Amino acid sequence: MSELDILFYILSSMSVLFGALVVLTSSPIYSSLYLVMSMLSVAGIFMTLNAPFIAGIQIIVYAGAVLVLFVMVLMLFDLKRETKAFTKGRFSGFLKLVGAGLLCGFIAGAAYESVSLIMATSEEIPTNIAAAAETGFSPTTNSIKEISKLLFTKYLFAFEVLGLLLLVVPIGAVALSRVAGGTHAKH
Amino acid sequence: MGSDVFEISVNFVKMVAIFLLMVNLVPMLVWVERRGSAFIQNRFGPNRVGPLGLIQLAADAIKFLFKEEFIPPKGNKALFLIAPIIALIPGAIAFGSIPLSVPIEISAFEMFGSQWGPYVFPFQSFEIGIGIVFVLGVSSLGAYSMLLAGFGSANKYSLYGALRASAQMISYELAMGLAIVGILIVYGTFDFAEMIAAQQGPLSIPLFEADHVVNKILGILPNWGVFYQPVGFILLFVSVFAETNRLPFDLPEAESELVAGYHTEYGGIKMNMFYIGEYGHMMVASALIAVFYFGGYSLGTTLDTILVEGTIVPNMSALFASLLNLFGSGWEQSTNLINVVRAFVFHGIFMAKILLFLWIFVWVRWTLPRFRYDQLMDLGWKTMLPWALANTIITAFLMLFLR
Amino acid sequence: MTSLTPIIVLTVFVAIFGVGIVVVSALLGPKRNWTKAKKIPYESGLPGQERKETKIPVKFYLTAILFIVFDIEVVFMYPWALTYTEFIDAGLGGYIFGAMAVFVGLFIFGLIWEIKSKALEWD
Amino acid sequence: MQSTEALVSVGLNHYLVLSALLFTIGSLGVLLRKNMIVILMSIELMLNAVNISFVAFATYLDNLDGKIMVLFVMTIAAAEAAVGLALAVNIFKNFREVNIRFFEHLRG
Repeated sequence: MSELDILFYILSSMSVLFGALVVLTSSPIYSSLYLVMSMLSVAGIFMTLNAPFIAGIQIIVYAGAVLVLFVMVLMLFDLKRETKAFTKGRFSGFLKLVGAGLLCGFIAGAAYESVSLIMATSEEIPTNIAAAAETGFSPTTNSIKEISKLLFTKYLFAFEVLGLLLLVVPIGAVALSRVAGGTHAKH
Repeated sequence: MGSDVFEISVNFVKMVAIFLLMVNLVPMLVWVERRGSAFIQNRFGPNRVGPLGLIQLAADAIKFLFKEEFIPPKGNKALFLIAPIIALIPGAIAFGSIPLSVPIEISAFEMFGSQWGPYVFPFQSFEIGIGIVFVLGVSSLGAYSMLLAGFGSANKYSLYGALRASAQMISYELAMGLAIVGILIVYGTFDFAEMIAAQQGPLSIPLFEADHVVNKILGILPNWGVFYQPVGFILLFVSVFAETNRLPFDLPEAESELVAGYHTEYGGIKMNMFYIGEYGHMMVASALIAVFYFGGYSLGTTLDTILVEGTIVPNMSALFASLLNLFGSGWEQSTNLINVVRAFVFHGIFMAKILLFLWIFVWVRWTLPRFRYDQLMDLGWKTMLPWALANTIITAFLMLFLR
Repeated sequence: MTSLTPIIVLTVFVAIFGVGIVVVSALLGPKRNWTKAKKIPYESGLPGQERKETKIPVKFYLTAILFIVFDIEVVFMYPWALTYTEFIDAGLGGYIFGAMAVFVGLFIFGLIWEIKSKALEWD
Repeated sequence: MQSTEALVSVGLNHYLVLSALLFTIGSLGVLLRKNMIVILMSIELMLNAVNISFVAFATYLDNLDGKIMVLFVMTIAAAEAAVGLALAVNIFKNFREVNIRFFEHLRG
């Protein structure tokens, strides 16, 4: 049980616990705060996966920007505790539960099949990074620079399309607020 | 945290020491603020309790502990209590990731009958490869403590103040991020220690050869970042004032406008924790400015050599050695002591720079008037952001040729 | 590899430190029963303005949305700035500058559109 | 499953099971909850689960494409959350209520 494994078990149980609390709590303010905690523990999991840059970006983008918007909007709505938080339809509720269970089974099965599939094709992959470090199969060292080099050579087109998308989103959001009944509608 | 017991314990003690350094610096800063404002306004400031009012710090701290515990009845009790604790965490973690001095190399030594191997202790709470990205991400978490404080206390003025404060904080984070992009172009690394190492040596433009007259004149100045990124420095300096809600950007907490904003309903030690959070952010901000633009814990090569090879470190380590000789013998030749003393000398330099910038925070607060809220937001979106973009593009364009 | 345990240990330590202070101050502080005036929220002395349905302006969310979009564009500039000098050394200076010029051009166009459409006006 | 040793040392399977778990919690949230904003939050949770499996595969198969895809997924998620919340604010402003029951009132 190396230090990495203990970290993984702590962080993954935290993220699953807070993720479940996001869905189960009835008052939305608490669920958004649990989501912040779940995002931070997922950022910790990225750290144990030897991807510190992705963890930093996750903290800046998700925990620092997106969820601040969620908490701000929820405070503006000031919703009190919802009584019927879950859909009340008995039959439709049951149908949804069965659907969700099936989905969970499919995903878990796919996960196991894909790993053994990958094992079969490529050569033996050490199942643990710490073990990998000893056997010389060291993961890419300073991977932050390799990520950006790859980003600007192989994925340049996707990068430019994302710039376009990030242009469309604010224009759409402002147009939404301009529409009749919107917050900034021209009256 | 370390391989054997000695390393883990030293790392833990170092982490607690750096956090307590930050927490204990806060009453000292409050004292500097009160005496500084008195000095600026031509009056005395606290000087009754102890010499120059220094015991005033302890008196304030203890007084805060004995204040009554007040929780607004209609407010959300849990969020009201969590908010001050969340205000502490981002400042402490960001301050812990900044290297305060050169790492200390301890060669193998023998103690308590067993041999302890060589160690290298980085002079910071934890070493993190992605310095800047981590500090930026953690400091953007500060907005949550404001939002929760505003929402927890059922007072609509404090909710309004919390929304305004966090809207101001996030809109100045953009200009801060772009100023840091300018720094990244020049240094090409996220790690603080590599940045400080890149700022060694005399200032010189690679376009001309070394002994050219231009390089001779510039050679006097140390190779600091402020000469490469002057506009970036101004941008970061201004946006740091807005990040920490300091004057002239502290409208959300202004007494006259918004009844002291999101911490209206707080009193006693919880109010004090918001101050610790705010001053912690100020310390992180001044440490960042010192690392990016003013060479962090180094003073440029000429002065460093005087410090290390020259007179200061050898004399001080001789002084310490004579003191330590009272306990054991043979401390003179031990390189460990010299390494430790050198680390603390460089730490002194870095703290001097941090205190200089903290004094500038206090100085600006008591001289400049306060912005109106729409002026404040217009400055953030309509002037700072375009300037930051222009700075990034021009830096990139010049780097194409100066490289 | 940047180890994560010191960060978690420091967070837990700071959280315990904070909770400890609050608990100590709660124990040490005097216990008084609060008068009615103390209970109503503090509005700098004006008595009882607490209307039932507090009308809070909703337009703060627009700043937060614009912040998310522009923050992502700043975050995408971090990897670019990191390897900018290495691309120049490899002789691809114009290529990398052109790539980011397009991206920043869209950024500036979005920003100018926001300013012109008065989305950021504060009454 | 390999020998119990796999249980002890964390391998690719553990990250995939974790991402599967988070994904199902997110999809349950979308299916069962009525409040539009909580649905948006559980979509964020699902996208986070996808990110975990991307990075896990990128680390264990030692190529960086997975980490770049994570950057793109984050951008899309943030853009979607921004527009989704703009819609939610408009609906709240008109109907003073954010539950899904009201969506059938929207014409068209």
